[in-house]
Amino acid sequence: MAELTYRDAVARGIAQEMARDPDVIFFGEDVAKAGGVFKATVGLYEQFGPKRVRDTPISEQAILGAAMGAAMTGLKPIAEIMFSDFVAVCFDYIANEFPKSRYMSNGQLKCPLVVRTGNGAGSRFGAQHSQSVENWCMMIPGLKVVAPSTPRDVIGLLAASVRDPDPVIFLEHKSLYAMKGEVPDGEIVDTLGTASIIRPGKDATILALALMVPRALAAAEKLKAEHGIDCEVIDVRSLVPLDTQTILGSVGRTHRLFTVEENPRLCGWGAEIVSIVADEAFYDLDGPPVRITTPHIPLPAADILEDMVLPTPERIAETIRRSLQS
Amino acid sequence: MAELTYRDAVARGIAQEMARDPDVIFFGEDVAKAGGVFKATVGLYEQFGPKRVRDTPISEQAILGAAMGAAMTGLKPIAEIMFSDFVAVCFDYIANEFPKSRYMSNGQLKCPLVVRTGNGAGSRFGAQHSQSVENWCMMIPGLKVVAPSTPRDVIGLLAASVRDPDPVIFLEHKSLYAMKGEVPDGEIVDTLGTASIIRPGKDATILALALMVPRALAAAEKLKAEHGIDCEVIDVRSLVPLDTQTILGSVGRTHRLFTVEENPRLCGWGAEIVSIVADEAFYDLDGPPVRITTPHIPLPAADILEDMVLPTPERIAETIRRSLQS
Amino acid sequence: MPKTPGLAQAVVTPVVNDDIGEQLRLKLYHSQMLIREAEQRAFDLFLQNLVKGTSHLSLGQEAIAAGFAEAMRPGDLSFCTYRGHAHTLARGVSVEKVLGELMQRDNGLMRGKGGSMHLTSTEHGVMGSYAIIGAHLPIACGAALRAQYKGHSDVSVCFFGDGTTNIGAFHEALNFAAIWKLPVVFVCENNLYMEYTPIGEVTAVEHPAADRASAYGLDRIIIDGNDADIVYRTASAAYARARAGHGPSLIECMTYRHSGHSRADPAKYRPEGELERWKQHDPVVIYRERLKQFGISEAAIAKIDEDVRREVDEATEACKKAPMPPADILFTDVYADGGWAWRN
Amino acid sequence: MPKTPGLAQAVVTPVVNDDIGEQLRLKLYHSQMLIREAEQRAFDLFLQNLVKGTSHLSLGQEAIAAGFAEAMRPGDLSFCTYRGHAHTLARGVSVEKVLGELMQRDNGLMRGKGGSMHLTSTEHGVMGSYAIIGAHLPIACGAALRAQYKGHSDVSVCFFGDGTTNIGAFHEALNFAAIWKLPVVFVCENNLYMEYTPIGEVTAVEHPAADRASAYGLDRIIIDGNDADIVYRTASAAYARARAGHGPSLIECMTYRHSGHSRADPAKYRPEGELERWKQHDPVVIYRERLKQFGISEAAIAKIDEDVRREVDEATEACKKAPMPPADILFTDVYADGGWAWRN
Ligand SMILES: Cc1ncc(C[n+]2csc(CCOP(=O)(O)OP(=O)(O)O)c2C)c(N)n1
Ligand SMILES: Cc1ncc(C[n+]2csc(CCOP(=O)(O)OP(=O)(O)O)c2C)c(N)n1
Ligand SMILES: [Mg+2]
Ligand SMILES: [Mg+2]
Repeated sequence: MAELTYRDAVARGIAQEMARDPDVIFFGEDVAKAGGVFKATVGLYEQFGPKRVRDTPISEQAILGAAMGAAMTGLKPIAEIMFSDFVAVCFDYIANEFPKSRYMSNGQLKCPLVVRTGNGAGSRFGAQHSQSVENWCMMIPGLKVVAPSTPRDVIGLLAASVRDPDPVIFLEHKSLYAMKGEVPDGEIVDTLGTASIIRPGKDATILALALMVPRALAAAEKLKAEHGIDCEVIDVRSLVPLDTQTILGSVGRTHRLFTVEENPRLCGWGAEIVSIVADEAFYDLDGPPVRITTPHIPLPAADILEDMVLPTPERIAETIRRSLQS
Repeated sequence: MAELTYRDAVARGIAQEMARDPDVIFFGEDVAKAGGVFKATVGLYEQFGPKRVRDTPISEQAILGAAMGAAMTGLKPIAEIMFSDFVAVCFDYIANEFPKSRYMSNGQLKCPLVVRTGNGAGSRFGAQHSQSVENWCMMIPGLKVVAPSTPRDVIGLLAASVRDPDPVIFLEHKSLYAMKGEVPDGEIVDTLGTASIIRPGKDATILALALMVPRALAAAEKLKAEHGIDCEVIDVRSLVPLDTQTILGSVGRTHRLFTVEENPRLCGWGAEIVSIVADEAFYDLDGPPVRITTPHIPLPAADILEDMVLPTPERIAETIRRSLQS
Repeated sequence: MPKTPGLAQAVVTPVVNDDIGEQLRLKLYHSQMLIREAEQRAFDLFLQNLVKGTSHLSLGQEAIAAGFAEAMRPGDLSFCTYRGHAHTLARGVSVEKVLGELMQRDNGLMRGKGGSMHLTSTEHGVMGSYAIIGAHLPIACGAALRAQYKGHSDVSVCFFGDGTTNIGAFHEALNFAAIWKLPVVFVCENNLYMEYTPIGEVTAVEHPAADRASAYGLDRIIIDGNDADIVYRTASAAYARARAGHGPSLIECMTYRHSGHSRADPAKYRPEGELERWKQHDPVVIYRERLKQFGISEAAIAKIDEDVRREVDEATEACKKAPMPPADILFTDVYADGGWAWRN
Repeated sequence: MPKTPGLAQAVVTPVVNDDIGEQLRLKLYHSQMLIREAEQRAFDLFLQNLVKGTSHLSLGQEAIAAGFAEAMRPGDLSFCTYRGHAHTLARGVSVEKVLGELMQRDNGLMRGKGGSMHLTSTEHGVMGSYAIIGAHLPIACGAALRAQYKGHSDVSVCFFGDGTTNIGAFHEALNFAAIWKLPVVFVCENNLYMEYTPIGEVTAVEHPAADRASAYGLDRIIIDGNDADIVYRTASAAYARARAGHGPSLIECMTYRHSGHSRADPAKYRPEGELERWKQHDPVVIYRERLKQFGISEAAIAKIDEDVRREVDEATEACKKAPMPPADILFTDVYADGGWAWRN
């Protein structure tokens, strides 16, 4: 057991897989010699050398395209897209190439790769460097989409993603890089498609992802302490595959659903899960399923403004309290 | 009153606006001399000349970027992205530039442009030329998203889009280009953000968009004729702005909601509307809101396979019947 | 970037003494004839409404497919576009499987799941046909990166058109391949048009590929894409350069498509007489002459023509008889587990 | 593409006789000093934690901003990157508004909604600063298309770095501007690094912009970006070419940033002595010498320095006193109606 930051967990996770499998290579912008702009890949270049850890030009399409070609022909590439907002400049690979090649070729082509990217707000970087793009990926058939909230999950889910035979979009939250957590020694390998109940409760189910997980947890404690409301908090962890069993099971017990999303409001994973629950567990619900999200606006840069738009423990708790007590 | 195809309505709509406003220019790949690959812009080059109607290189980023720069500085560009699937190669403009420049500049920059694109399946073109990408756009704050289902709406909504001061993504359905409809003579200008109730009914509300509208209507007639089930059918027409009043009002009367989406299942406009209704009209619902969609897979090319995955009147009707009678 | 001396030159002047040899030349002819007949048949089958969806023929561009494919070794990889029937056939995929896919039958190369724009046969080294312009250039770089990393000797060959040189992915891929000296060969089939628009109207330079080679430290290479011998020699030199670790090549092949851009296109935009002029420079005709010039008998040629026609006829019949794809394949091969489950 | 004779030459040899003139030269110096002092202040304010988010300084690159801006007419348009403070100041935006935005105060240029990477002041012709590499090159083309279409005489000037030349949008924009002869000037500030990686390690040619000019039929132009006179002359010639309808120019300005890539970067990756060598070629020092060389008094220079420092000090104080942005601006200006309503 050691205490590790989420940032260092990324490097450890990559190193674990590169040490295990010589077909794993890693490349991206400023990731090798400099160890990445978020310093999440420090030491990998030194440990694995210039053939396996490479700095690329500012060519996101070439980065993802090359990862795909390498994956198709036998390697297990990990490609970094520095900020997830930049997924927009190479979205063709995300939307049209990675997820469709196997199907279109009737199973002849494979695409076992991982795209790691820095996702989310909180750094006061403004509208083009702060987005949560998990839904850009979740809506595309053929991808897998993962977003860890703890250092331990970073390692376990990254390992699972690298070993997965399908294309995985791995979303690291920029505002969690400095977060510390206990991590067991030795190899860690988790399972994609498994949500975890991180706080059992009986009055309502709260679903959250990445940075919203600690906030949902804080909201749950607040609700318990101040109003005796006992919420079950679930870290969704993996949007695709989606662990609907754990979610439906929880709603079956609590009879109320709340989702906490950092992404802008429209067409998010919250909407998808609410729709699944409203359809399949309609009669389990004792009241409306409610989405708590960042409003549907571009993100402002100013700290004071940015802090006002992301869901906070206070807003989460207050929304749930009002909904349960109305 | 004249009968016009959806295809010819596109050219008439563009011509109406170009004749009216000299600041409207139109460009895209093979749109000018050749009149477009779908022949939807035939005659515009001859009518308005090479300065206003231009053929571009295969440079989607340059097409959308140039449209934005022209819009920022006083023109009203209409840009064509041939197939909506190609939005993925220029998604940065859709996701990061058009919708954010006004906000980031605190209102200094404007972006009055229209991106026209051929959307949807039915042509047996396979997974990279058949997608319905309305949700790629709907999920981005700052855009407007429109998808007409009739020749008349093509003209009226296109005119409204060109005159709108914000960036509008205008989705033309490839499988509707040949569809004929009555169109009044003279100028036609519609209003964005207005859904229309195209078949009143009391037993259930069916929401549909573009190609799914005639199918939803056929399903409603089938349900009436065969089961005496009287469905209200609403053509959503505009995803952003979204006419939630008309939708909530209808559900308030029928107490049941069904959405019919051509797009793959996850995180679609159906999920968004179902979530809005489940939250705001929960106690109006007499049963689960149900989404009828194309399954969450890439689209197959073969006619026989493609026909099996898109929602059909039969599947829509059967799903609704089973849900209402269970 | 270091240049391979001789590559540019090698192709400037067609060699007179026969460095190619009769056997290979017969293969080059057979390949071109097979493509010619199969594509012609695909066209006829549209007219009978038996080919569904869209389809992009290489009639008139056969020499490029034949020359580059014949110069390959087994294990070399082809990356094609929607205009990929020719390259797929040239790697040895059967006419039946290709026509079957165009006709969207169960005997098609991908059982109708991909369609004419996405022909793929990994066992023949055809690593996919891509329908988003430019997308496969970076993908070919990745396959070449794997070869370099693993010390494999295969070359990745990426085919695309003149219009493709104006999209961003082209630029990113060429630079990427050059800086890492990847064993990839970029083949631009300059047929003078991007769909319906003359390439010159939308491109800042006369030779959309070759005039950009220097931007990536590469040689400027332009060849007659309708002469299979020249194509073969150029391909061989470029593959050798790639295998030797000298990095990528960018080759612009001048050619012309005899048919429209796709089945929908009557090609009315062509200037008077242009098609006729190019038909005077038909690769198949040129090559038939070449065979004679090198003393190959009319009979031997006729035999090949006959074999090819029989193969195409038999394939056509087999496709017409083939069943439609079954519903159960709709939900297979989205994910590696064989299925499509996105939830539990 | 036709070339403007002389443009390439114009810049090869610095002119000796004074074609620039004292008044203009004083302006060029003032502009550089103002940028130097304001950027230095921005850096000091990070250390005091008063500048939020990220920030990208142009210390060492002042001559490019000053030279290109001074050569502009009112109405000419600047398109900048996240490294845009210098270009924004050079167009006449006040130090207070720039520092206010960096400090995310209500007195900032965009009241804190945009942040340091998106400085925009349309009244000064600063049509935005863009933080997605390459995105603004096509946008600048569009502004130039409008000028051409409307018969306006303004030029669109697009600034970007060496690393930006390897992204697809660069390629698409250059070709687009060239084929339509758009009045746009592309300015590559080659400071030798893309973030932390030496540009040479990731680029196939030595001069990432200039060595690609021919791919778009443009002149190969490389200048000393640290000599404001050379920059000014080059800019003037390029603008004249654009206004005359001869189309775009691509200008590579050699320079060096004295600070790290962004506030987060200590720039450890620099080889021993590189920074020192470049500091020997500091644009501000060079220009101060130039003023003396042309007989401008120490006193006049000192006066400018003093004015600049006062302006920066006063701006700093004003920003420290300025309130934070109010909550109500959060939901304004998403749409043209001033609000954010996506539903009724
Ligand atoms: C990104 C993208 N933009 C546009 C298209 C539509 N399109 C298909 S083929 C084609 C022309 C391609 O021209 P060229 O590269 O010369 O190849 P050719 O068809 O002549 O072989 C276009 C514009 C596409 N498939 N992908
Ligand atoms: C599409 C995209 N990829 C990557 C980045 C991250 N990034 C910001 S600045 C930068 C380096 C740019 O280098 P250069 O063009 O030389 O400009 P400089 O910073 O040196 O002025 C990178 C990679 C980005 N902002 N956008
Ligand atoms: Mg072509
Ligand atoms: Mg740089």
